[in-house]
Formats: sequence, structure tokens, C-alpha cells
Amino acid sequence: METLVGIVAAATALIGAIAAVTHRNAVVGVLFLVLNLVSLAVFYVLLSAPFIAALQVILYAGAIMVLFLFIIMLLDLRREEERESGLLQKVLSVIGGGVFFLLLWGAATGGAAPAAAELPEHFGSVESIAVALFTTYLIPFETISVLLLVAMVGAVLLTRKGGR
Amino acid sequence: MSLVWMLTLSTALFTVGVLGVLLRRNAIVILMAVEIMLNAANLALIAFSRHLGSADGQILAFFVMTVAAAEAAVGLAIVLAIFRLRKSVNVDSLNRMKW
Amino acid sequence: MITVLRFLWLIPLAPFAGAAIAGFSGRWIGRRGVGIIACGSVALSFVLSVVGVAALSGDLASLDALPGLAINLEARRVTLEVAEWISVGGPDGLVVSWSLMLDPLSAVLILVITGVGFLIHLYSVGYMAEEDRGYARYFAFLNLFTGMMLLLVLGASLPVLFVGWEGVGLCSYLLIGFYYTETWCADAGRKAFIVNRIGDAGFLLGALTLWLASGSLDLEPILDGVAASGPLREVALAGSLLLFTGAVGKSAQIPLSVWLPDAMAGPTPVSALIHAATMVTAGVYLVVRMGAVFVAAPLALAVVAGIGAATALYAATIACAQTDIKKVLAYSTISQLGYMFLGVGVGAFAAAIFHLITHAFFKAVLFLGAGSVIHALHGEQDMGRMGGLRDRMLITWVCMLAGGLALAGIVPFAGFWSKDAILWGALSGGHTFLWILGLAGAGLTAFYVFRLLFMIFHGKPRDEDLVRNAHESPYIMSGPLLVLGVLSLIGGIVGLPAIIYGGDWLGRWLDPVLAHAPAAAHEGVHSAGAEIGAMVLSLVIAGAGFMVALMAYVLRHVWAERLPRKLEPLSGWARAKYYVDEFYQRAILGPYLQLCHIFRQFDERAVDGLVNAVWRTADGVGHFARYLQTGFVRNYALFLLIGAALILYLVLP
Amino acid sequence: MSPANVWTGSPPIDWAALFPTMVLVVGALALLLASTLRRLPMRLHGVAALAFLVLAVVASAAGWSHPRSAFDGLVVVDHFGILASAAAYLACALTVLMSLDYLDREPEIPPEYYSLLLISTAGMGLMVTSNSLVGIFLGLELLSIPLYVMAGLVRSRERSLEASMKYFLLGAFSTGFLVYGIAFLYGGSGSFSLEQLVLALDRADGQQARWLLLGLGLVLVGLAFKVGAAPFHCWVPDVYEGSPVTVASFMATGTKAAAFAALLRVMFHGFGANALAEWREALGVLAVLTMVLGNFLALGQSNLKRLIAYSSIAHAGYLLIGVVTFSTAGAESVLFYLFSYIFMTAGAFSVVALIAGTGEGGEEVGARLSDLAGLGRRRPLLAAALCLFMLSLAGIPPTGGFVAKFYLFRSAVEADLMGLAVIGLLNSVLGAFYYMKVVVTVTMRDSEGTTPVPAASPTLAYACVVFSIVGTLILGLYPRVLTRLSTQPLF
Repeated sequence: METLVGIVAAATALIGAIAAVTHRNAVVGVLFLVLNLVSLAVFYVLLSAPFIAALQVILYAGAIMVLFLFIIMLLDLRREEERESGLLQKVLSVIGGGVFFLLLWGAATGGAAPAAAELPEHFGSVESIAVALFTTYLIPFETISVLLLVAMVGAVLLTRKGGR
Repeated sequence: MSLVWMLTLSTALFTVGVLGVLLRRNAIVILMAVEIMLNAANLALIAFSRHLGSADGQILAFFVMTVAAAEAAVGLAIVLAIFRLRKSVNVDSLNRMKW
Repeated sequence: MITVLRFLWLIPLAPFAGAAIAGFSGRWIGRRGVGIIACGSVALSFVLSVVGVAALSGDLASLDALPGLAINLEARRVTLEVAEWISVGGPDGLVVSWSLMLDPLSAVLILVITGVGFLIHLYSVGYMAEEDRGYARYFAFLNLFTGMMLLLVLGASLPVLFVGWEGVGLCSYLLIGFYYTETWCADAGRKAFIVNRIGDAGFLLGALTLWLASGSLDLEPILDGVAASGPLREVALAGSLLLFTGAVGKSAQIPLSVWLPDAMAGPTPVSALIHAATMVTAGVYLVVRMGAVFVAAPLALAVVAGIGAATALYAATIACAQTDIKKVLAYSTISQLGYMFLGVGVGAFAAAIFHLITHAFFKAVLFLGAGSVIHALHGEQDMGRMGGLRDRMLITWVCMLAGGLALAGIVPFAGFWSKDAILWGALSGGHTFLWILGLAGAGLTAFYVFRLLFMIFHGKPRDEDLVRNAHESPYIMSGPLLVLGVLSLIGGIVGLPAIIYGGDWLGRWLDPVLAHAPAAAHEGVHSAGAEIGAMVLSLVIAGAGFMVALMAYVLRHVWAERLPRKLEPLSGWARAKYYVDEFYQRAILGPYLQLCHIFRQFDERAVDGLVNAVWRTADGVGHFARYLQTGFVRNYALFLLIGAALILYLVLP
Repeated sequence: MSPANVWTGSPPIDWAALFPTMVLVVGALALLLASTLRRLPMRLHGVAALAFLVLAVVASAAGWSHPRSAFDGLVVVDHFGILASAAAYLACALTVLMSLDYLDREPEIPPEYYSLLLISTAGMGLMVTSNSLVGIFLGLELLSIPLYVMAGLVRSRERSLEASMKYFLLGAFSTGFLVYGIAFLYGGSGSFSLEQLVLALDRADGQQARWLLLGLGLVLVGLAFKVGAAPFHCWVPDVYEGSPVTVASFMATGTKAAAFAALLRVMFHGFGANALAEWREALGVLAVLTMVLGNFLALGQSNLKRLIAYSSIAHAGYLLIGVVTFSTAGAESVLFYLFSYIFMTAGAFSVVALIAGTGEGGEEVGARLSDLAGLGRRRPLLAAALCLFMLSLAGIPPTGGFVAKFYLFRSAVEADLMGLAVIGLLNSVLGAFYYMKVVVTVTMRDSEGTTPVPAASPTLAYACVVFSIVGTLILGLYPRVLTRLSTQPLF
């Protein structure tokens, strides 16, 4: 059962990703990206990371993608301007991407991975993540808050009307 | 699903993201492609986390998600600002500075 | 008295301070103040130098008690560590200090630099009087240059020497472009810089080589260490040739000679000080200073001698075909520097330094005289338009004549003794071919220098309007001229050879430094008769050059203009005489001048072209490579991906 | 770490280690609040930012005598980190100094600019004082995101927004590589700590070792992008040219210093001797490529900002040599080089900031080389300063640039990297060509036609120039002021 779900999720994740970057209509692209994100969330559940899976759906697919969609709708960018150019770029990109993938894939999966470790109790639970966030990773957690704040300020500065 | 399969999927997704950046001209789509790359990294992190039995990977995945959100906010703001000025988000038209 | 050596650092510091004051407060102290500060600081430095050299010649043994001073009695070398500069690698690591070294060699040079430098500063006060803007800047740069030059010759380690080396190059460069703001001038400056950078690369690589072999950048351990067999001796050839590359660049020898004629764009006193008397001789100084390393690699010495002799002849040839007064002197400088390298190369180190000193005198007087002429003619530099200036500018004429006679090597002027010492070094060392080259160059030298003098001062003015209002320069200019003229006459005294009952004072003074020099005089031919014979021969050749110039540029006018009028009835004969002259002009002098022109073209097109080609290639590659930078984000991302693939390929097993 | 013992033994918080970052963040927040008060003059913001920077330096220096590791290595207090963050603070301070006057001439830049600057600096500080990949990653983001915004602050200027967009897209792209690399390093070592990483490399074999090397490669891509090494350098000239001058200066100095410090720490600490052959080879290739490309590309430039951008690429190449040495001397020389590089580059940019401004049509004017013609006549002291910085960049003694190169090449020679040292030396000769082009233009050419004359610059505006001159000369004449600090172990 788990394998079946995994295969389906892998397929939809890959299809979603490919369609998201290839579809001419950006709105459709975003929707495919959401498909990809949700499929990945399924994996996270399978990999004992329910909290991250939930965040993936709520925060990523739910909030960030809506932001994308909102901007695309706002700017009315459903269709990309047609202007084919740079055959060399395309050919080199595909070749480069292929070589890169082979190097990456070969190195990532080339040999037998060491045996998986036993999972501790409550692995991946909200509680255990929260504990780590508020103890060991307190500093990065606080940093993240500053990061989000500065991103917000920056977005306002770039988009608000008028000068000083 | 074994770790190897997860990593295969992850590398494939990462490459799809990279190619999206290289081949598309719409700045928003490029940003989406970057999101796919980050998600590929997250998948690898969580797969490793499961494999190693350590929660650290999940924590970093959480941070990556937040960073992605911050980047998306700033990136979309830049897109918006450029659109106001040029009525286009085609990155190929961003070519005033070169050489 | 001896303790004065502890204040060695004041010698370069005085001009630096002068530069700072003139440069930064020129607006407040006024033109007069700037002049006083600039000349005063160099004068102070000169006085200190004299005192320092006097101390050096005293009893050094009593110095041992002074802290901070290291003394090498054998080499008569005093090293003063002023402050630590760069130190790395803990207590056992490398330490480079701001340390100065006074020995007989640097003693001679600081006297020349500050002495001639002071005179030229003084002259500049008059020469630049009409310059409204940049007066203070000019003197600041000139003072800065003097300080850098002193640092160069006093530096006790290669990095300190390099500071001076680069510093003088920079000042030269800034002064070349002083008031000529046209494009070609900036190009000239750039060319000078490129050529010098090629030399600098050689210098740096040479220093690196010596450092790797000796573990030290100080001169003392390198010079002392190279005598013994060891790693230093093994790299002596590479190290010395690389250092020589630097010297070739700085001293404008073949094939890096192209920048010096262009450098004449600067004000004339600058040409006199920097591009004749001091900076360009830094290459000679470097080779003599590092002489021990060169001696350890005989092949390197041979290369130095060959390039020196070739340059001496080649540049003399080109000088014959120039009509720009400063260009003649520029090529002459290149040629004379060639003689110095010839001297060094054949092992006659002392003779080379001797020539360096006398050259500083007579070339300075020639340049300053030329400046005086140019000044009188409101900037005209074309000799083809001058003539008949002798009566209008008597002092200048006398002084330039003294300098010219010295340059031509006419006895008893200073240049005769020093050039002859070099030629004798070549002959007695068994380098007969080089000696013949040098002798031929001497003939050409006499020709072009008298050509120069005749065209400027003798005959009838070719451009009446230009010459009519010419007048002698003010005393502040003619004073230094007179002093230098006298020095051109008697400067040879310091090195009169024993053969004519001179003391060879300079040779003996330099002995402690040049102990390693090959004893050239003891090999090959050596007899009093041969030495006298060689002197007479070179005098005869110089005389021949003088005669040719006289016939070509003075008598021709006499014959062509006076004779026909006086002997009116015999006009046919007179015309025939005229034809003789024409024949002479066409058959002998004409082809010869053609040859000179070909050389000159070669210099301007081929050698210059090579330098330009190097520059253009680099520039072209740069321009081509620029197109990688397309401005498209996607292309950039592609480069990034290719780079990532490259790194993965390199990193993965 | 399992949840159970975390509950019971949560570590005490080492506040002192956090002070420098906290000062900057609090300062940034205070300035943010203050910027809502419209009446406050811009200069006051700048002066306040300077005050916070000084406080941060003091807070950072306080840890000098007591090196330690806090928060499981997420924040470390060691000499290297203190010196590297001092470099970042210095870069920021110089940027603030040159902004004081410059912002008057760029009326579109809002007062929040100073907050962004401080946050970015805090990110740099975090990045260079962390022994954990998490800290380095978040520090990098914290420094980058404000910069993406700052590049585009002149919103009516197409070039500014273009710079912002290019920087953002490529920056985000490279972040993807960095994160992916960290994921593989995590997979191979089971931790984000650099100390664990080097241990894991020691015992890893087979697939684990391959993950680690893969992670090494990908992390290198991310960091090489930030330091501006070829072939990841493409963004540098475009972004520097388009950004406001002060922002370009901050990117060129601060980002470079922080990214190099982080690169050095990751390579020396995280990979160290256990993957030496691999990372040395990769970085060696990058170093050569970077030096050659940077210098050649700079030759044909006619815009001073762009020229400095290419020059900064070339300098990244020299600096990489110092990293490749993998020796204490190399690390010290990189730090020294960074300080002298900050002074001379910020100095050059501050001269540009004094002469550039907004022209007709909102485009920036005054940064082209032809605009500099005759500067020697119009503003002799400013021209002299620019020449000094150019000479220092060219590595001509007795400036800081010379001593820095001396240290660097010496450490390379000592590490038996003769080839790299010679290539570096020849490249620095090549570099002199275009630096001299600037000197020629400034001192020898006369201005053609109308040259934009910027608004009167008050004395304050020269502060950055003067400070940079002093720094460049002191490091050249008496480098001991800095080098004696590293008599104790760096890490």
C-alpha cells in the first residue's frame, strides 16, 4: 500500500514539477506546482515528518502559492510574451542540465546506502520539532523571524507608492 | 520506498527546477522553478532525516520553507516594481546592462 | 660625527616632507613658499648626504656600540633598521623592515641624486615660473620623486627597493603627463607604464626566485650568500636575468626602449632629472647592486653586455635622424645607458658607475640647456627651425658646448674618461667585438651631438621670426647650467685612471662593494701603451664624428652661401663646388641618414608595434571576452550551471 | 539529540556571544520605528546606524580574550570570527559614511535603507561566527535579502530594478544549490556542525563519502556565487553597475568579506585535510579562472562602477589562492587582504559616490570614465585619493594592496603553490593596465564637453574618503597593526 502511494505521489510530483515549469499559462503552472507540493507532502507523511507535511500544505501550497497566483492575476500575466530566442541557450541548457543530472544522480545514489537507523519515539511529531526549535535551534529560529520581518519591510519598500 | 528512490526523485526535481530557471523567461515562473529546487532539497533533507533517525533535517526543512517564503515575498515585490515601470516581467527585456 | 649615520632616514624623509608640504599646503604658502620648500628640502637632503658620506669614509669600527646599526666593515656597509614593516610567520618567520643601507655605492648615488636634483629643482623654479596652475603640484611630484629615488638606492631589502622602484616610475608617469593634456600624451604615459610593468614582472619574479633560494629578502644575505655554493648560486642565472628584465624596462634598453622617447612629453627639467640623470639609471644601479648575483652567472653578464652594446649603437643611430631636440637627447640617453650596461656586462662595474655619474652631469646640462632654448623659443623643439642662437644665448651655448664635448668624449671633459674606462674594460676583458661596437657608437655620438649644437647655435637662423626675440634665461636657470657645465668639464677627476697619473679615486672608493667583480683588467690585453692607444683611437673616432657634422651642418652653409657671392666671376666654379657638396650630401651623408631613418622607423613601427601588439592583444581578448557578459539572466544561470557541473566533476571521485 | 533529554537539560543561553548581532538587530528595529517619524533628517539615521555599529564592534571585541563556542557551535566566539565580523562592520561603517551625503542626491532612497543595511550586516556577522551550516545558511540569507531590496531602491531607475532582479534571481538560484549541498552534507554526516562534518569525512566510505563530496561541490557553488568567483561571477558587474553606488560598495566589500570568511571556515573546518585534494583542486581551478576572467574583462570597461566590479572579481581570484593554501598563514593573509581590499574598494566607491548623481531622465551620471576626465583639475585632492586607491588595487607599494598581495603570494609559495603564485603575480601585472587607465583619465585627460557637477559636498562627505586613505596607507606602511592581532590561534 505504502509503495503504491509512494509511486503515485512520485509520479504526480514529477509531472507537477515538469508541467509547472513548462506550461505556457502561468496560472496553470502555479496549480501544477501546488500539485507537486501536495505530492511532496504525501512523501513527508510517509517519511515520518507529519509536521513538515502539514506545513507544506498549509504554508507552502496554501499561502505562498496563493501569493504567486495573486500576483499573476494582478499583473494579468497568464500568457508569456511570445519571443523565441536563443537556440544555443536551449541546447546548452538541456545538455548542461543532463550532464549535471547524471553527475548528481550518480553521486547521490551510486552505491549502497548504509542501513536506516531505528526511529526514536515521537519522531517528527509537533512536540519534538518544537522542542528542538526552542532549544537547540533557538538562534536560527529567532533569525528566521528577523528574516521574515526584513522581507516584509523590503517588499513594502519596493512596492509602495511615492518616495520617502 | 527506499532512500535511493527518494534521492532519485529529489535529483530529478532539482534538475527540473534548474532547467526551468534556464529556459523560461517569465520572472515569476523562474521563481517557481527556484521553489521546486528548494523543495527538492527539502525532500532530500527529510529523506535523510528519516534515514538517519535525526530530527535535524526536518528542522532545516522548516527553515528552508520560511526562507522560501521570504524570498518569494521579496521576489514578487521586485517583479511588481519592474512591472510598474516596464509593463513586462520578461527577464530577457532586462538587458540594459551588459559587457 | 659618526653618529650622524643614525639619522640616515632623514635623507629620503626630507624630500618626502617637502612633497607633503608643497602638495597639501601649496595654496597657503604661495609660489615662493613652494619653491623654497622644494629646493630647501632637497638641499637639506644633499647636506645630510654629504655628512653621511663623510661619516662613512671615517672610522666605522667605532660605530659598533650604536644600537639599530649593523656594520659590515669589510664591505664598508652600514645598515640602519628604521622600523619594522612586514613580518610574517612568528619569531622565525620572514621580517621585512624599513631599513636603509649606506655603502660606497649608494653613497655615490645619493650624492648625485641630491646634488643634481637640487640644481634641477633650482632651475625648475625659473622654468616653471610661467606655469600658473599646478606649480605646487609640479614641485610636490618632483620632491616625491627625489625621495623615492633615494629610497631606491638606500633600500636595504628588495621590497624597500621595490617601493622606490615603483615610486619613481609613478612620479615619472605623473610628470610625463604634467601639462600636456592631449590624447597622445596620455597614450605615451600608458605605454611607459605598460613597458615598465613588463619589467616589473621580471623584477618581482627575480626577487621571488632569490627569496625562495635564500629565504630572505634583505640584500645583505643574498649578496653574501651567493658567493658560497648553495641553492642561491643555482638560481643565480634565472634570478639575475629576471632582475635584468626589470632593469631593461627601467633603463629603456632593447627591446623595452620605446617608452623613453615618448616620455619627453613632460616638462624639460623632468626629462633632465628623471629621464636622464637619475631614474633611468636605476636599472644600472640595480645590476651593479646585485652584481654578486650576476657575477655568479657569467651568461647573465654576457647578456647584459650584449644588450648594452647593441642598444648603445642602435640608439645612437636613431639619434642621428631626429630633428626634435629632446628626442635626440632621449635617444642619446638610451645609448649612454647602453654604454653603462656594456660596462657592467664586461665586469667594469666601477667604470659603469663612473659613467653614470658623469652622464648625470653632462646629460643634465644638455637637457637643461635644451630647456633653456625651448624656453627662449616659447616651446619650439624642432631644430630644423633654429640656428644662430649662439650670440643671443651665450651662457646656454657655453654650457651646452661643455656638455656636448663631454658626451662626445672629447678630452679632457668628464665623459671622455668614463666612456673610455668602459671601452677599455671591454677591450682588456677580451670583448673585442663589443669594444668595436662601442667605438662605432662613440663616433655616432660625436656626430649627433655636434649636429645638435650646430643646428641650434650656429649658422643662420632658419626661422627668423622664431629666433628674433630669443634671449638668455634668468639667472636661476643659467646658474645651475653653469655649475653643471663646470662639472661636465672637471667631473672626470673622480675617476682619472692611474695611467695618466690620476688617482682612480672612485674605483678605490667602490672597491669594498665591488670585491666580487671579475678582475677584468688582469685578463686579456693589458699594457700602458694599449690603454693610451685605445684612448687616442676613440678620440680620433670622436673627432671624425665631429668633422662629419661640421662639414654637413656648418661648412655647407659657408660654401653654399658665402663663396658664390665673394667669387662672383667664378660662379661656375662656385657652383661646381656646390655640386661637390651636393655629391657629398647625396652619396655619403644621404644614404647614411636614410639608414638612420630606417632604424628610426624600425624603432617606431616594429618595436613600438610589438609593445602595442601586446597591449592590443590583451585589450582584444578583454573586448572579446566581454561578450560572454550578455546581460541575460538566463545565460548567467547557464554559466552557473556549467560551473556547478565543472565543480562536481572536479570534486567527485 | 532526542526530545527527552532536551526537555531536562536545555543549555543556558550565552547572551554575550549574541550581543553583536542583537545590537545590530535592535538598532535596525529602532531605526525602522524612527523612520515612521517623517521629520527626522536622514543624516540622523545614518549617525545612529554608525553608533550601533560602534556598539557592535565593542560587543564583538569583548569576546577576544575568552574564545568559546555557544549554542552547540551555532555561534562561536573565536578570533577569526571576531576579525571577520569586524571586517563586515567596517564595510558597513564605510558604507554608512559615504551614504550620509550620497542619499541627499538620491532622494528616492527611503530612510529604511539604514535598517536594511544593519540587518544585512547582522547577517554577515552571523554567517562568519557560525560553525554550523544552519547558521551559515541563515546568515547568508539574512545578508542577501536586504541586499536584493537595496539594489532596487531607486525604483524609478530601470537599471536599479534590473540589478535587483538579476541579483535576486541568480541569488535565489545559487541558494538552491547551497541548500541542496547542505542536505547532502547532512545525509553524509548526520549533522550540520562543521566539526562533525570533518569527523564524518574521516570515517566515511562508499556512498556516505560520495554524499559528502557531492555536498562539498554544491556548497562550493553557493559560496563561490557570493564571493563572485568565475564562472559564478556574471551577476557582479551588472548588479554593481545598476545598484546605487553605496549599495554596490557594500556588496563589494561587506558581502565579499563575509562570504570569504565563511568559505574559509567551511573549507578549513568542515572539510579540512580530509577532503583536501578535492576542494583544493576545485578552488584552484576557480581561482585561476576568476583572476584571468576578471582582469581581462576589466580591460575594456568604460564605466568606473563596472570596472571596479570586474576588479573585485579579480581580487576574489587572488583571495581564493589564500583559501587554497589551507594554512594558518593563508587564512591570516586572506583576512589581511580583506581589510585592505575593503579600504581601497570602499574608497574608490566613495569617490564615485561623491561625483556621481542623478542626471536628466533619472539615470545615473558621473560614473563613466569619461566623466572623470579632468578630475585632477577640478578636484585635485579627490583625484589624488582615487589614484591612491587605484594604485593600491594594482598592488603598488607602499599601499595596503601591496602588502596584502605580498602576504598572500608568500603564503601560497610556502604552501608549495608556486604555479598559483606566479599566475597571481602575472595577473596583478595585467591588472595594473586598467587601474592605470583610470589614473591616466583622472590626471591627464581634459574633460570633454559638459561634465556633470554634483551638488556641493559638505566636509562630512569626505569622511569616508579620508578614512579609506588612512586605512590604505596604514595597512601599507605599518601592517603590524593588524597582523599582530593574529599572533594567537585564529580558530
